[in-house]
Amino acid sequence: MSVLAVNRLLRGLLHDRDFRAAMKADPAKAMTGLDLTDAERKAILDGDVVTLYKMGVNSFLMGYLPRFEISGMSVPLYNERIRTAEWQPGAH
Amino acid sequence: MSVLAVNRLLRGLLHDRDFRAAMKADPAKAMTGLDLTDAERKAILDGDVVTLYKMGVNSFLMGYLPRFEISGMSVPLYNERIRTAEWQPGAH
Amino acid sequence: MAEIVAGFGVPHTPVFPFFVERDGPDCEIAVLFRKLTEHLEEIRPDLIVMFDTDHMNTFFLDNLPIFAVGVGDDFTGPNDEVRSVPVQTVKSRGDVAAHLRNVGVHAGFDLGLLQEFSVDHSVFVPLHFMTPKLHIPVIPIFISGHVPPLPPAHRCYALGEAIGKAVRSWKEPLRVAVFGSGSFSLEVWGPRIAPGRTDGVPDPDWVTRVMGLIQGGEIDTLLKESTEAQMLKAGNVGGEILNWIAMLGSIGGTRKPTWIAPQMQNGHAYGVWRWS
Amino acid sequence: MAEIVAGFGVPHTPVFPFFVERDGPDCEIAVLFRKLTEHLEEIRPDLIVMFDTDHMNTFFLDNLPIFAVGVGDDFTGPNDEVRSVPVQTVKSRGDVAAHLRNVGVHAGFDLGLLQEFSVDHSVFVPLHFMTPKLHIPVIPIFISGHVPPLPPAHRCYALGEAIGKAVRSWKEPLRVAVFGSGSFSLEVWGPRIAPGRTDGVPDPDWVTRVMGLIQGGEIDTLLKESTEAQMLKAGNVGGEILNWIAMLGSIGGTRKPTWIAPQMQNGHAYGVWRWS
Ligand SMILES: [Fe+3]
Ligand SMILES: [Fe+3]
Repeated sequence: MSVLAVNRLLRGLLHDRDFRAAMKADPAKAMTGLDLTDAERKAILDGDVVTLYKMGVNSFLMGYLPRFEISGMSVPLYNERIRTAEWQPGAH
Repeated sequence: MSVLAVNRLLRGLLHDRDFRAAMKADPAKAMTGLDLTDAERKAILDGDVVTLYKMGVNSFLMGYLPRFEISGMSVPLYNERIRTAEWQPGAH
Repeated sequence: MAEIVAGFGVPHTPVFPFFVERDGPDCEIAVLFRKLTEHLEEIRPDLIVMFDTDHMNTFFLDNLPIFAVGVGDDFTGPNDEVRSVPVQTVKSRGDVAAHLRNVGVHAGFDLGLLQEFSVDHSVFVPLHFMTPKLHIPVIPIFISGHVPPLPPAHRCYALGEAIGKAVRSWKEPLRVAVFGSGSFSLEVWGPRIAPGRTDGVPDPDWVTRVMGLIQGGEIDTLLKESTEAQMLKAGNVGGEILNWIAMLGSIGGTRKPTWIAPQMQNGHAYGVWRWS
Repeated sequence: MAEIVAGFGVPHTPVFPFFVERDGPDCEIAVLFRKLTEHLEEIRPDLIVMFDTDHMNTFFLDNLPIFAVGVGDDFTGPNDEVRSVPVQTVKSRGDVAAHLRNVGVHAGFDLGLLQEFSVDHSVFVPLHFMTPKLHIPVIPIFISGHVPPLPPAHRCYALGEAIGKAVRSWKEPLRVAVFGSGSFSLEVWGPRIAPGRTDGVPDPDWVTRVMGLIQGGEIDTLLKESTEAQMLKAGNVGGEILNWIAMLGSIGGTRKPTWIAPQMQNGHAYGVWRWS
């Protein structure tokens, strides 16, 4: 259930301030040891929210990347990227 | 929701081995800082399962007191005591 | 006997408290919420039952209920760092909440039990505006409105009816206001957000349609048209309309609102139902 | 299309694996479980759907569902230190589980979502005896059978029917066996345990009555008599009969068992339903 691990990580950005600080400081390091695939890790580091969305990652939770400016994410950049994703009715 | 705290403590005897060891070694000390009333604390220390039952504590979870021999509890002693409690249909 | 004395439909946009702090008491949000607050203060309820959808703050995908009742003598929030809203504790009525859940479960609604919990902006934003002193206890009832599969609209309506009946079977003369919290069409952080924004309204026609059906008291049509496909088409939080639908079930869905105003750019509305 | 090929009613007493290890293959427990296992091996199902009640090991009172489906490609257990049963991972079918939940929710069953989970003896004791190599994937469906309010018997039966229908709508020719796990009358660690023991059978007459109704395929009477008051009177785990009832719903409750044997001193039974 790796998508669940990504969702849990993103949720932790809001609910775990230590983890948030670690992700702001050095996301690659902060994700060490987490149960993520290379593709998931890369997508988070790259702020590749389109790929994350296609994987089934929850949209609100992805919003914590720009909200807390993780991996250089910002609202304009997030907006620009996510709007290129094809909407999936089963997504959330 | 203090009864919930008692239930959580008892559940921890099975699911948290460090807490189990601490409760076996020195229950009064292990319960320091937990959100319990004096009456709840005393009932656990005394193995007073009748009082715990009346408070609405779950029966399976109470069974971890004799199972892990906390506060001098044993199966015969537990059996003798709990059988004096009046059954409450809404209890669990 | 307890009775339901009013219904409210409320938005819960997390940035609204900040906007009102910034823009002052004459801004649209402040004016619309003040209108609801005036009704609430005239009604003077003893208790609020709020149908609400959590945004993965109270719950998570590892143990996600379709329906759940918060049972406790108080709870805290907001648990999601809402600008201009401090974290506070609001009173609840654990005894009444347990009663509602008991009656609901026995009536065939599979209501999960939530204890010792915190809630997010979806409960606290309406309270921030309408009961800023948090003087009225609140019982939250959670409806899964974001993560498919969504519970069917007719089932949420029936849940509301069951909760209404359960309220009326409580043997204390409580005056209960029922809230439904959420949007009709809204996408938050998903692909259908508007350029430059963090949200968008994917289906404004649906908002217009819902407004018309609610204003006309046309509950059967509303239930029929609120299919899962329509709710998902309306945005990734489009299922929040289920909270309004449950509220309507609790007060009797053919009632027409005393007052209702849409906020089209946000895909939601402010509404009140009174009958006394 | 998938089909349900058999039903099983199984006990899950946590000390049974140890007893069989101690007492050998000719003891009553070993003989009774072997009988079920022989049927299972003849049937060769591709998948087990198990209706089960957790003992506050998977869930806790802070977020306790009435009904929930375990959705994942595997899960672990037992998570409650069961003597003679090592902790293992059993395969599941997350895709089928998600389908069953989707269909169930859309049919009005408010099935919680459980992901990345472990389960207790109530799932692993039957597997220990019947699929010791854990070669058959298992989907657990949890029914709240211990903590009142209990879901009504007729609702659990209807849930079983809905799950049966959902299985038959899965477009892969899977052979599915449905298990119901639990007791008819049993008190565990509560006031009604027997002298010197950790459990007891508060209502042996109810066990006899249930056995008779099951043997006669008298499902309507079983549902009518399985009131919450009766289940609670039968012991603090008396609600586990709901797992048998859901299993009967999935296979069609008027079928008579192919073989069933009670174990009166434990307040439970071993049963199998086959029709091919
Ligand atoms: Fe929302
Ligand atoms: Fe059991």
